[in-house]
Amino acid sequence: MVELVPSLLRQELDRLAAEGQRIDGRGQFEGREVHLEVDCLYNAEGSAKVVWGDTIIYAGVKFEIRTPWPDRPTQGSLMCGAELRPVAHRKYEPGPPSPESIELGRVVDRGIRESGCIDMDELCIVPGEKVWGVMIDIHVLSDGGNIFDAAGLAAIAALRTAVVPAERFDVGEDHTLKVNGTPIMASFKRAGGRFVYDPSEEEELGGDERIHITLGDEGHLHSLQKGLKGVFTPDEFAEILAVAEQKCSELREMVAEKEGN
Amino acid sequence: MVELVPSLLRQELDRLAAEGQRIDGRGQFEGREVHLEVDCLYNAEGSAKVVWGDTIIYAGVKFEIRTPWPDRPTQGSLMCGAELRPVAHRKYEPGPPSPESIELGRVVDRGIRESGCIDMDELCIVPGEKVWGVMIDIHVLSDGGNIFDAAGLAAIAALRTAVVPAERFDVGEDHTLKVNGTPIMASFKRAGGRFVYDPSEEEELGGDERIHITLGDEGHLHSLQKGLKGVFTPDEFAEILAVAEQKCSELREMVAEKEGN
Amino acid sequence: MVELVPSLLRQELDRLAAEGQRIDGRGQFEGREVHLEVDCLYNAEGSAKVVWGDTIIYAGVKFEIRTPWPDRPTQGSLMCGAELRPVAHRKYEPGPPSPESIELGRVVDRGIRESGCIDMDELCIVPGEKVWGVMIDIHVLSDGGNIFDAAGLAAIAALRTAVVPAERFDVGEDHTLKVNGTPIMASFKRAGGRFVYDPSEEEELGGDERIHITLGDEGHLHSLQKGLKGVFTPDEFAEILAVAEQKCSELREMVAEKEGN
Amino acid sequence: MGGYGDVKLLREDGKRLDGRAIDEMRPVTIEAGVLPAADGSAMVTHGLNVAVAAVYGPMEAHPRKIQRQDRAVIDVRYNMAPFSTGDRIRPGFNRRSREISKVTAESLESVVLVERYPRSKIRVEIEILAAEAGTRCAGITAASVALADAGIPMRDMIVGVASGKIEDTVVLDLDKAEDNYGQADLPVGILPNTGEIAFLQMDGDLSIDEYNLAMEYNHKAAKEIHEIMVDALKRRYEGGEA
Amino acid sequence: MGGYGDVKLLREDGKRLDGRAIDEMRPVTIEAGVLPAADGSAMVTHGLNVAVAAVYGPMEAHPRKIQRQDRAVIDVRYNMAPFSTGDRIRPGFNRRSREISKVTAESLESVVLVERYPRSKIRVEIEILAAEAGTRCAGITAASVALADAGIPMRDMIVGVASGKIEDTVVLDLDKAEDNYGQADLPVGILPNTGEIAFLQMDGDLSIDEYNLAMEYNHKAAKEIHEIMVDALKRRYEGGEA
Amino acid sequence: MGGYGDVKLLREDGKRLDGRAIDEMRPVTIEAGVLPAADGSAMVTHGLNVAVAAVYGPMEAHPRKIQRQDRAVIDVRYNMAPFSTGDRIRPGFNRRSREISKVTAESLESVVLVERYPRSKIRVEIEILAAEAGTRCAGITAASVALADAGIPMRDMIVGVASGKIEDTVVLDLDKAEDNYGQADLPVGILPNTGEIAFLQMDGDLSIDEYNLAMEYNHKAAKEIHEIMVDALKRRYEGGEA
Repeated sequence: MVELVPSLLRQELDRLAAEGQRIDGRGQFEGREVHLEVDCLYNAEGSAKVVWGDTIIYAGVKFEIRTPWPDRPTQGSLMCGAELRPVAHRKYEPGPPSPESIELGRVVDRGIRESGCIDMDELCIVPGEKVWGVMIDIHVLSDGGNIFDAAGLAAIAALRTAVVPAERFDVGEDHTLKVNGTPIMASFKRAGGRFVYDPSEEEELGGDERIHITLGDEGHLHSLQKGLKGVFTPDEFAEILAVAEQKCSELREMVAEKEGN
Repeated sequence: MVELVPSLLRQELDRLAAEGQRIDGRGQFEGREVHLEVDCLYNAEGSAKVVWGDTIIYAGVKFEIRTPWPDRPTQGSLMCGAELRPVAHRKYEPGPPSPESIELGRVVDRGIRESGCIDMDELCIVPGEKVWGVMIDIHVLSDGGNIFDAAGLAAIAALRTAVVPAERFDVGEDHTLKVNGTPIMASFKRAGGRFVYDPSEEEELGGDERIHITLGDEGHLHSLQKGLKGVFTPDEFAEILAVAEQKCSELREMVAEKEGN
Repeated sequence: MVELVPSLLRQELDRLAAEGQRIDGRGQFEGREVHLEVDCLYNAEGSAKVVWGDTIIYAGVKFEIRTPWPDRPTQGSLMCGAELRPVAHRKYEPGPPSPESIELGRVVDRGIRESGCIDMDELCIVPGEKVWGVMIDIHVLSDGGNIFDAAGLAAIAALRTAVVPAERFDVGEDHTLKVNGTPIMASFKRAGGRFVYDPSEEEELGGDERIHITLGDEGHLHSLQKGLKGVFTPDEFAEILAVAEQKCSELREMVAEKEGN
Repeated sequence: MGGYGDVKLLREDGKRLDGRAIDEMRPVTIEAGVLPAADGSAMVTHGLNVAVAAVYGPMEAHPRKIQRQDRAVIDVRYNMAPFSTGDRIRPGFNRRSREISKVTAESLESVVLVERYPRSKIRVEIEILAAEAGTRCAGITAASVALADAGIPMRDMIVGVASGKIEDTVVLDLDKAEDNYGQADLPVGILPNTGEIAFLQMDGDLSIDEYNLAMEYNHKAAKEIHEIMVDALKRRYEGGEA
Repeated sequence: MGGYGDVKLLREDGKRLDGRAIDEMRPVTIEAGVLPAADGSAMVTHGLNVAVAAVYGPMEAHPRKIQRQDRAVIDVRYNMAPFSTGDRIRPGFNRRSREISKVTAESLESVVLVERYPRSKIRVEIEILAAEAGTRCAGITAASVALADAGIPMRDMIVGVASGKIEDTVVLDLDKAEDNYGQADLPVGILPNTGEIAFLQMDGDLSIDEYNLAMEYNHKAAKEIHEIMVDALKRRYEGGEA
Repeated sequence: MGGYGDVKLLREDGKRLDGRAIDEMRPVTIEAGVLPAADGSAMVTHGLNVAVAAVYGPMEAHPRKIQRQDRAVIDVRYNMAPFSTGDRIRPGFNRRSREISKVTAESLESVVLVERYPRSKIRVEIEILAAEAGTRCAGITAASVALADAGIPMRDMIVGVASGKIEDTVVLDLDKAEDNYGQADLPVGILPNTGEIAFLQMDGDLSIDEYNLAMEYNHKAAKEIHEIMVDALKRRYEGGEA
């Protein structure tokens, strides 16, 4: 009877939407409070902790030395993965990576990769022989809704504060990783029939499709993803895209501030 | 109660056998219509499509460059695998390779390998350094009975029309793969108490053991396999072996014709 | 209702303990009869069979040539693993390694490794290039209780009689593996409220926590492990530690005798 | 998107390397009812891509924990055959396939009248036999036709189409070279009757204006492909059972 | 079959490298009831091969979907110990072992009176401790004796035997070198009382005449091994419980 | 234990490399109720180690075969985050983590009043975010506090502590260098109220006397950490719900 709750919840979300309300009192495009902390974990070469409402996510960056692909001898590599482990919520079960965790990791990965903020040629140590592999791991500790945006924020913040551990690998001096841009994700969820920004846990349970938009510094699209059951119109998309531009700018500033620390 | 069907089906097969009939009107050693198409898939270096009654199977050949085993420095390798994916029938489930798919791949593999039609020394590029690995993948799209014979036919036809992609790997010019022979499989199933050639889906459901015989150009045995519950006598084997010789010759001619195209 | 048995069994073990008895008539710290056989399997470079009451365990040693880790260019490696396959008892199921089998392998591994009986530098063939990897596999064929002690005994006996197969790998002449010591495990189980040595199958079913103690030639501790539900006091530990010293000495002599053969 | 080389993808005459115009699609053929063992099936060729879809069901959903009291679940497996790509793909677990399977299933649930079949499961198997960029779109198209062929009621079909960007120019329907060396790809699933969107992914770099143009191309192509889908189903009904 | 070297396997006197005649088997010993924890068990040494089989059951078949209403299922696992071969075998999934397990189970189902135990399962565990060519046959023989030792009713036992071809000569019971460098191998499972065949595999190159001769050798050897099997069970019954 | 280098771990003044005395612990901080989604949670920093534990339940135990009629089962997962160590750890199966999870679960079952919740399951998730030697002990401490935070009744808490041996000297609470180059490690789980031991592992080389001294240090440290645990829970109760 788990499914009874979403059904009642759906009715409540419909009722609230009709009155222009949200279940936690926020406006349609109002986000929750976000706290960002960087450089917070021993052993990670870059790390960030994001507390986004009841959602808590860590991201950690590690480096390894790899042999480059023969057809790209000067290019390093970037990999971003996410784990939705059972620690994060009663609903997550142990086992091989779920489709949900794969989607989360890949959507964050594409946003960062496609923004071009990491120049793969900058990761070359010895052409054809040694390049850096950069690995960002997203670790969700508490899922209180909208883990996509929190994960994306943690990942780029960890990456932008990462130090390449060249000394440990005996290939030069440690240096800051060069990151040319701050791609930020904004996620929208259909709840009560209309799209809201930054869905809460209840809105995720009683809502329909999600749209994840990653924007770069110049406002260009770098990644789009629609998830879950539901369809949307071009007009709806145009509306949320405008909201995304504003939200991404605000969060980009937050990252910049933390880097200054 | 799935098992009720086979039980009634068994009775029907017994009744038909007593009258010298088969459930689809064929004679005891009469095969179904077979269509063979080769070189039908972009990206595969050799490919074949077999439509054998209601059974549809593709086989594709790919090449890779490998380091040879230290004790066989001039020898390449051949690998044949089969997937019985859920696309092929309601009865197949997703998951790791089933014993059925492993058996299918290995029986086809042995027939081709043991016929000696691929000279492993011909797959050498640079002794001790680079050899070709040839991989045949069998992809069953529709299981309408007797997938073994259809898979074996698709595999050898794909192999015999394969082109070694030397240019793509920068090791010379593309050239036809040398294949010295056309091993062909003939499968028999006990249905209604006696063996029939080329079992249909119903005969597989209501029958007993199968025997798979792979014969080379000269009529020699290269692979035998008995599968499923049941025993047979040496006399029964002698009878079906004679049938196999004729069936394999006919199919071998079909392959030769397609190569001519 | 499988759990009814342990409940009645527990009462019986309590009653027996109150009278200073054990279910098979042994004294509290009396072990079962142990038979050890070495060099008993073709293809294993070292092998041992232990029959310990109703428990039967084989251990086999294999060698491989590896590239050493860059930071330890002269050091070989040792690995000990255990499989609790379904052959050994009705209760074992097929599938990936169970926590029980992982614990068994790792506890035996630590006892041997930490005793220092294998000098990793002795496993060097060419510094930085080739070292020996020594692999001990424990194969439990019949679990009649106390598989830890039987596995530990089989492992060290197989190791102490192993021959390094240098000729097969073309790196010199075959020679006995140098093993400096004979670490031996002694296991205790709380049954009927007190600890007993060498628990039988029934005591394992109706008892509480286990303590595994591995002692080296000089009586030093090399590995400790507490398993299963239960707590113990420092005084209890002191008592069984004294028993362990005596039991390990006896078994160490048994190994020495077999080596003489 | 790759986008790392200096590969020319547009000719001097403004056409693409294979001679297509900026807003021209590769040739598409569709056949319904191609697999005798399936309840519904379709084969789509789109350029050199070959995608086959099989539908089984509705059938009982098991294990029971996947059952939904009020609707059918749609179980999609998108799979690339080992020989479908330049380098052979190892069979088995694959993160890309899992993601595409998930979002494809969710798209199809958006149009199938799943509430008609409570507690049941509809299996959709998409097999890519040959890949030349755009397989997820060809798979969605094939799945829609196979569902219709199986007689599963839908409120609309979904047409899989993609546009992208090469040499700073928005173009319809990237082929393999354009996908490898281009700047953006925008694959979508469009409901031909309403113009709504059931499937959306994008990666690369697109300004808002470029996005809008790419979507315009996509909507236009969706209409063309939809006609081919309808034709295939008509031929199937006229031809009777396979 | 390997068959790729110029290795001499027959001596000038017509004997084989280990001194056996063309139609001579390696020595075989069998002991029943060797594993206290099992319901039935046996150890077979055949040449240097060591195969142990344990039988558990009949027991309830679970999960329920493997149950058969009208008979017992036989669940066979053929497994090679990591130290049983020249190079160590990694524990776990293995295509060869899966195939042998499947066809061995099907052979045993052909002789066990499975209809006596509807909805139940009989577990047969075959462990190869040392391998010197011919392990699947030694495993089948061990499994037959273990089933008898467990008191499972059978309409006949199965004897595992193999013949093959080396240097164009048909020989009985290939040893390791003969298996590595020979031209064909024909392992079969024979019902000693009827001469019927429950297990059949073959690879390599055999003319029909060679096949017939190899089968003749196999039938002869099956009789010899059958006597050793019966002896082992007699000793076991006389000796009482292990 | 590594113990393979000639690394100096004790200074001339008898102190350790980081300035600690022989019997001095690294700094420990504990916070309860840190994860909003969990029923109970705690974060422990012990030196540079960071361990987080979440508790869910008691909840229905499924699949049913793991249920116990007379008590709750405790399902522990000890997991190291990929970025928690010097070299990245690949997510997934790991023998070390499985073993630690098993013995940690068994320890917690020794103190939780599991008989209060028949047929149920209590999930304990231990995540190591940063590792600097001693993570299993930090995990046990975190799990105890998280269980208390979740309101699960226990007859005592368990404090995770370790002593070891470096340069033939017994010391309390090995740090990373001491763990890498030391001679023995003795991690235990102590019930602070009774001094009983619920968790015990040890590897390396310890004489009986050395063992006794190491355990003396462990008992002393357990008292100190227990106070910090109690403080964390007090702050949590005073602060109300997170």
